[in-house]
Amino acid sequence: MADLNAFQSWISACSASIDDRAEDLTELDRAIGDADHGSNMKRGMSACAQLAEQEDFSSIDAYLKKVGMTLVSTVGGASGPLYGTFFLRLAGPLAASEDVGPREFGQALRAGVEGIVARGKAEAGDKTMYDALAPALEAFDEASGSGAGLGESLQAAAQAAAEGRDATEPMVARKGRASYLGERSAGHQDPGATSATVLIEAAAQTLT
Amino acid sequence: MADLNAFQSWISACSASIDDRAEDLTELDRAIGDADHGSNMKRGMSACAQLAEQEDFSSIDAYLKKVGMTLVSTVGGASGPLYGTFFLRLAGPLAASEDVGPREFGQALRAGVEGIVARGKAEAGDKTMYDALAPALEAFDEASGSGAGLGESLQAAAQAAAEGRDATEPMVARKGRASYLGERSAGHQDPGATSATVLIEAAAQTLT
Amino acid sequence: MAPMKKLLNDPADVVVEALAGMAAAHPDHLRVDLDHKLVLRADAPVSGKVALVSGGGSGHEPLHGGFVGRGMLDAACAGEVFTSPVPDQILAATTAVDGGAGVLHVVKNYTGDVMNFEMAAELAAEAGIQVEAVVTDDDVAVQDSLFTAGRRGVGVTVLLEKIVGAAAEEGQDLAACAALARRVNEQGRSMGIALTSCTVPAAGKPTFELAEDEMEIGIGIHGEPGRSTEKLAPARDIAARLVEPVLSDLSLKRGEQVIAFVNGMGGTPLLELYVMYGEVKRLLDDAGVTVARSLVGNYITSLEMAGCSVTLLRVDEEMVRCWDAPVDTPGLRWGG
Amino acid sequence: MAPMKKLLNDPADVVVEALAGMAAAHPDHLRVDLDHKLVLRADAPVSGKVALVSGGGSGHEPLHGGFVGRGMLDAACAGEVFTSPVPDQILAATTAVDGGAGVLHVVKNYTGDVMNFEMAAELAAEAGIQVEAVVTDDDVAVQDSLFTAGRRGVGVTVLLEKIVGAAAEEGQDLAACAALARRVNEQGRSMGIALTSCTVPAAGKPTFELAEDEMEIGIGIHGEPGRSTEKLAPARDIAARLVEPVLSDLSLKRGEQVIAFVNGMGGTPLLELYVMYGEVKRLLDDAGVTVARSLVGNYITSLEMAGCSVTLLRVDEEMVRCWDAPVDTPGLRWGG
Ligand SMILES: Nc1ncnc2c1ncn2[C@@H]1O[C@H](COP(=O)(O)OP(=O)(O)O)[C@@H](O)[C@H]1O
Ligand SMILES: Nc1ncnc2c1ncn2[C@@H]1O[C@H](COP(=O)(O)OP(=O)(O)O)[C@@H](O)[C@H]1O
Ligand SMILES: [Mg+2]
Ligand SMILES: [Mg+2]
Ligand SMILES: [Mg+2]
Ligand SMILES: [Mg+2]
Repeated sequence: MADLNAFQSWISACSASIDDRAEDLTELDRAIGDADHGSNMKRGMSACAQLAEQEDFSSIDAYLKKVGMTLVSTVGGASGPLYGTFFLRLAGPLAASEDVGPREFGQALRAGVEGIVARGKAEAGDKTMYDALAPALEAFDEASGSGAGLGESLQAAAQAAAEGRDATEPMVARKGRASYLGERSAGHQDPGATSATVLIEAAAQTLT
Repeated sequence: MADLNAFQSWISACSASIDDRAEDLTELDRAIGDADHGSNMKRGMSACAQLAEQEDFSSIDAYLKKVGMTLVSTVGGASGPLYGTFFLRLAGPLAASEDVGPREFGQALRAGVEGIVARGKAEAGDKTMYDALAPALEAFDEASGSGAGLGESLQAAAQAAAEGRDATEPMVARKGRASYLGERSAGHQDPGATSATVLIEAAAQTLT
Repeated sequence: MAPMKKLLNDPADVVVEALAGMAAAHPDHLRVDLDHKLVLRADAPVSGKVALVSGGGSGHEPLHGGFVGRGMLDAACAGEVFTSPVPDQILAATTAVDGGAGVLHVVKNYTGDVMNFEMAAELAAEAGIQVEAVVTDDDVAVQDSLFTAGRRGVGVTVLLEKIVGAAAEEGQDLAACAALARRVNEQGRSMGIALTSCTVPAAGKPTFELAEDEMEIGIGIHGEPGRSTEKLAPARDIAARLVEPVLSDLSLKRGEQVIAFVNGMGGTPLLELYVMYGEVKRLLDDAGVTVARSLVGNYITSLEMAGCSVTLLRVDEEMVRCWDAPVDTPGLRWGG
Repeated sequence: MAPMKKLLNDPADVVVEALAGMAAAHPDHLRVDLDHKLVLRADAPVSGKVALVSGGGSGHEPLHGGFVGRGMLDAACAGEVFTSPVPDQILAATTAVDGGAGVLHVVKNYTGDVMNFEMAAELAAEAGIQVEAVVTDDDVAVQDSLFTAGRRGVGVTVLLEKIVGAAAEEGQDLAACAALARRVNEQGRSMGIALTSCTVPAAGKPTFELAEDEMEIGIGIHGEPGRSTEKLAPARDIAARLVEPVLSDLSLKRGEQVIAFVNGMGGTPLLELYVMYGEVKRLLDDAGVTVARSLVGNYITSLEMAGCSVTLLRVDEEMVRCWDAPVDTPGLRWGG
C-alpha cells in the first residue's frame, strides 16, 4: 500500500534517476532524434520533485495532477504532453484513495497508458515509450491478478518495461522524430522507452 | 643583352615559378595575412604569360607596360597595384631599346622599385617586398658597375633578394596587413618579399 | 568536455537572454514576455484583426520571433532550443493577441509541436477564444505515409507566415486566413541538405557526425539525420538533388509560377547561397517554371549548421499580392 | 586535401556565380556586370544625384553588393574572396553610376583597397569624373600609429553606407556627402572577436588555427589573426572586452547617443547575437550611453567565421535622420 508520501518519494526517485541518466537519454536521442530528451526530462522531473516542498497536497490524485501539469508546462517536445497526460490520467482512478493497493494502481496505470495512446496514437512496435509501457502494464496486471502486492507487481512491470525497452532497438520507428530516419532508425534503443523504464523502475523502488 | 623574346621568357618563367610556389606563398600569407598571396600572383602572372600569344608586341616597353596593366587588372590586393606599378615603371627607361644591357636594365629596375615606394610608402625594414627588392637593386648596380653583364648582375641581384627575403623573417611588419599583428608578425617570412625574389630569380635565368 | 564555440553565458539561459536582447534591440516593434518566453507585437492585441501565433523550438532564428510585427505574426512562442514550446506559453500568447477575430496557430509538423499546440488550443477554446490551427508539412525528404509522423514543416512556414500575415492585415476573417494558409501549405514543398552538424547549447556537442567529405541529404532543421549520407558534390549537383524531388512532388508544369526560396541553415555564407540560387534558377528555367518572386538568405536556420534548403511554392494571384504587401518585422521588412 | 564544406562549383568561379545568382534573385532592384564583377542599381545612373561606389574583397556579404539600391550604394565592386577589387572594376563602376553630380568612393582601410581605389580615382579624374574618396578606419583592435597600416575599416562601413546613401538620396552634393561620411567615420569605432576561423574557397583550408577552448580577440574581417588569443569566456565577459575599448576610444560620455551595432561574422546564430546585444545594451546602460538606434545581424561577415563585432557610432541629428530614411536593398530594407 502506497500513501501520498510514497508517491512523493516515487517522483523524487524519478527525478534522481533521470538526473543520473540525462546524458544517456540525450545520447540516445542524438542517434535518432534531436539530442534533447535527457535535458527535457531532467528539466521537467526536477520541477516535479520540488512540488512537495512548495505546496501541501491534500491527496494523491491532486498531487499527481500537479505532476502532470508540471510536466506539460516544463518538458516541451513530444514527451512533455505524453508524460503529462500519463500523470494527469493516472490521477483519475486514485481520486478517492489515501492508500493505493495493486488493484487501484493497475487501473491508474491503464488509464495513464491509454492517455499516452490517445495523445500520441502510438501502436505496439512503433518504437516509442509505449513499447516499454504496454508490456509493463500487462506484466503488472498479470502479477497483481495472481495475488502479488503493489511492490512485487511493479517489479514485474519494471522487468517487462526493461525488456520492452531493449526490444525497441531493432525496431524501425513509425512515430515521432525517429520515424524520419526510416530504416536508419533501426539499431538504436528508443529514448522515450528508456525514460519510461526509468519511471517504472523508480515506482518499483518506492511504491511498495 | 636581352631582347623582346628574352623579356617574354622572363615573364613565362615568372609565371611557371609562381605556379610552383603558389601554395607556399599562400601559406606564408596565411601566417601573417589573409591567405591569398599565392592565388593572387598566380592569377596575375598566368594572365601575363598569355599576353605574348594573344598579341604581337612591337617593343619591350610596350610589352612591359601591358604586363604592368595586366597585373593591376588581375591581381588585386596590395600586391596588384605594387607589382603593376613596378612593371609599368620598368618600361619607361627601356622605351628606345630593342636589346637591353646591364646599364639600361639597372635604370629600369631603379624606376620600378621607386614606383613601388611611391605607391606603397614602404621603407627598409617594414617587412615588405621592398626588403627583397632594395638589396637586389643595390647588388645589381654594384655588379654591373664593376663590369658584370646583365645575367651576372641579375644573379647577384637574385642572391641579394633571397638574403633580403630571409631577413624579413624576424622583422615586425609596419606596412600592409601583417602590420595588424604587431609583434606577432615576427618569426614569419614576408610573402611579398618571397614572390619578389621569385621574379628576380626568374630574371636571372632568362635575361642574360 | 571542451567549452563550446558559442557566444552565451549559462547554456540554460540562452533562450531567455536572447529574448531579452531582442526586446532591447527592437523596442518600437516588439514586446517580450520573459516568463512565458513570448515575442509579441508591440501593439497587440490589434482589435478586429485575426491574430497569427506561431512558435517552436528556438535555434531557427529569425523564425519565429523575428517574424513578429505588422503584416506577419502577432506572437511567437519560443521553446527551448529545438524543443517545442509548452501549452502554457501558447495559451498565454493566444490570449494576449486575440483581438476578437480569432487566432490562427501556425504549427510545424513535429509530434511535439503538434501535441503542445493541440493542448493549448483545447485550453483556449475552453476560455472562449476561437482558434484554428494549420500544420505545415512541406519537407519532401520525409515520406508522408502511415509509417512516419508525416512530412516535417520547414521552409514553407516562412512563406506562409508572410502571406497569411498579410491576409490578416487586409482584414480577412479566421476561416479565410486558415483556408489560405492550408492552400499555401498544399502548394509548397521543400528539401534540405547539411554540410555540417550543429551543436545544441545544452548538449554541448554536435548532434550528428559527418565525415570531412560527406554531406547529409534530406536534413531537417533540428540536426535530425536526413535521408542519406553522401559524398560532397558541386553546387550544381546539390541543387539538382534538392530541386528535382520538389518539382516532381508538386507536379510543377511548364508555365506555372512559383516563389523560389533558397534558405541558409545558418552557417553557410550568403555568397554560397547566391551560388545555389543561380543553380536553382537555371533548373527552374530548364523546367519552364517561372519565378514570380524569390527569397535568398537565412530565414529558418538550424543554429550554425552549414547547408541550405530549397522551397518552391506554386503561387496564385492572391498569394503574390499578399507576398508583396508591406511587412515590418526584424527578419522581413519591406513596403511602406 | 578533403573537399571543402561549401556550396560551390569550381572555387575559382564562386564570385561570378554568386553575382549571377544575385542578379537572378533581385531582377527588379539590381543589375550586375559579370565582366567587371559589379553590382549596380537597376536605375543607375540617377541623374543629378551623388553616386556612392564601394567595394572590396568578396566574402563579407551582404556587404557591399547587398547594400546596392535606393538609399544606399549605387554600385559595388566585388573583388575575389578577401582580395580588393582592381582599378578597372572601380573605374567601370564609377563611370556607370556617375549621374553628373560626382561619385563618392567608400573604401575600407586596407592597403590593397586603398591603393586600388586610388588608382581608379586617378583614372576617373582623367576621364573628367569628379571623385571623392572616404576611407573607413574604425577597428580599435589595431593601433593607429606610424608603425601600422592604420586601423582597419570594419562595421562603421555599413552604417556609413546607409547614412551617406540617404544624404545622397536627399540631394546633398558631393562635398556635403564626403563631409558627412568623414564625420561618421570619425565618430564610429568597432572591435571584433572570432570563435572559429574561416576557409577561403581558393585556399581550401582554414586561414588560422584556434584550439577548441580558444577565441581570437581583435579579429579583422579577413581571417587575419587578431590582437591576442585567449581562453573562451562567457558572453558577458566577451561583451566587456569589445565594448570597453570602443567606449574609451570614442570617449563616450553619459548622456551621449549612439547607434549600437552587433554584427555577426557569418557562422554565429542570430540567437547568440541577440544574447550579445543584451550584454552590450547592459554595458551601455551602465555607462549612461543612450542607444538611439540599433542593428543586430550578419551585415559585414567573414564567410562562415563564428564570432561578432560591436560598433558604436556617436550620432547627431542628421545621422539619425539619414539612418531612418527609407532604404531598399537586399541587405537592408525599410521605409516607404
Ligand atoms: N506519437 C508518439 N507516441 C508515443 N511516444 C512518442 C510519440 N512520438 C514520440 N514519442 C516518444 O518521445 C520520445 C522523444 O521525446 P523528446 O526527445 O523529449 O521529444 P522530441 O522528439 O520532441 O524532441 C521518443 O523517444 C518516443 O519514445
Ligand atoms: N605598403 C606596402 N609597400 C610595399 N609592399 C607592401 C605594402 N603593403 C603590402 N605589401 C606587400 O604585399 C604583400 C601581400 O600581398 P597580397 O597578399 O597579395 O595582398 P593583400 O595583403 O591585399 O592580401 C605583403 O607580403 C607585402 O610584401
Ligand atoms: Mg528529442
Ligand atoms: Mg594577402
Ligand atoms: Mg526536441
Ligand atoms: Mg587579400
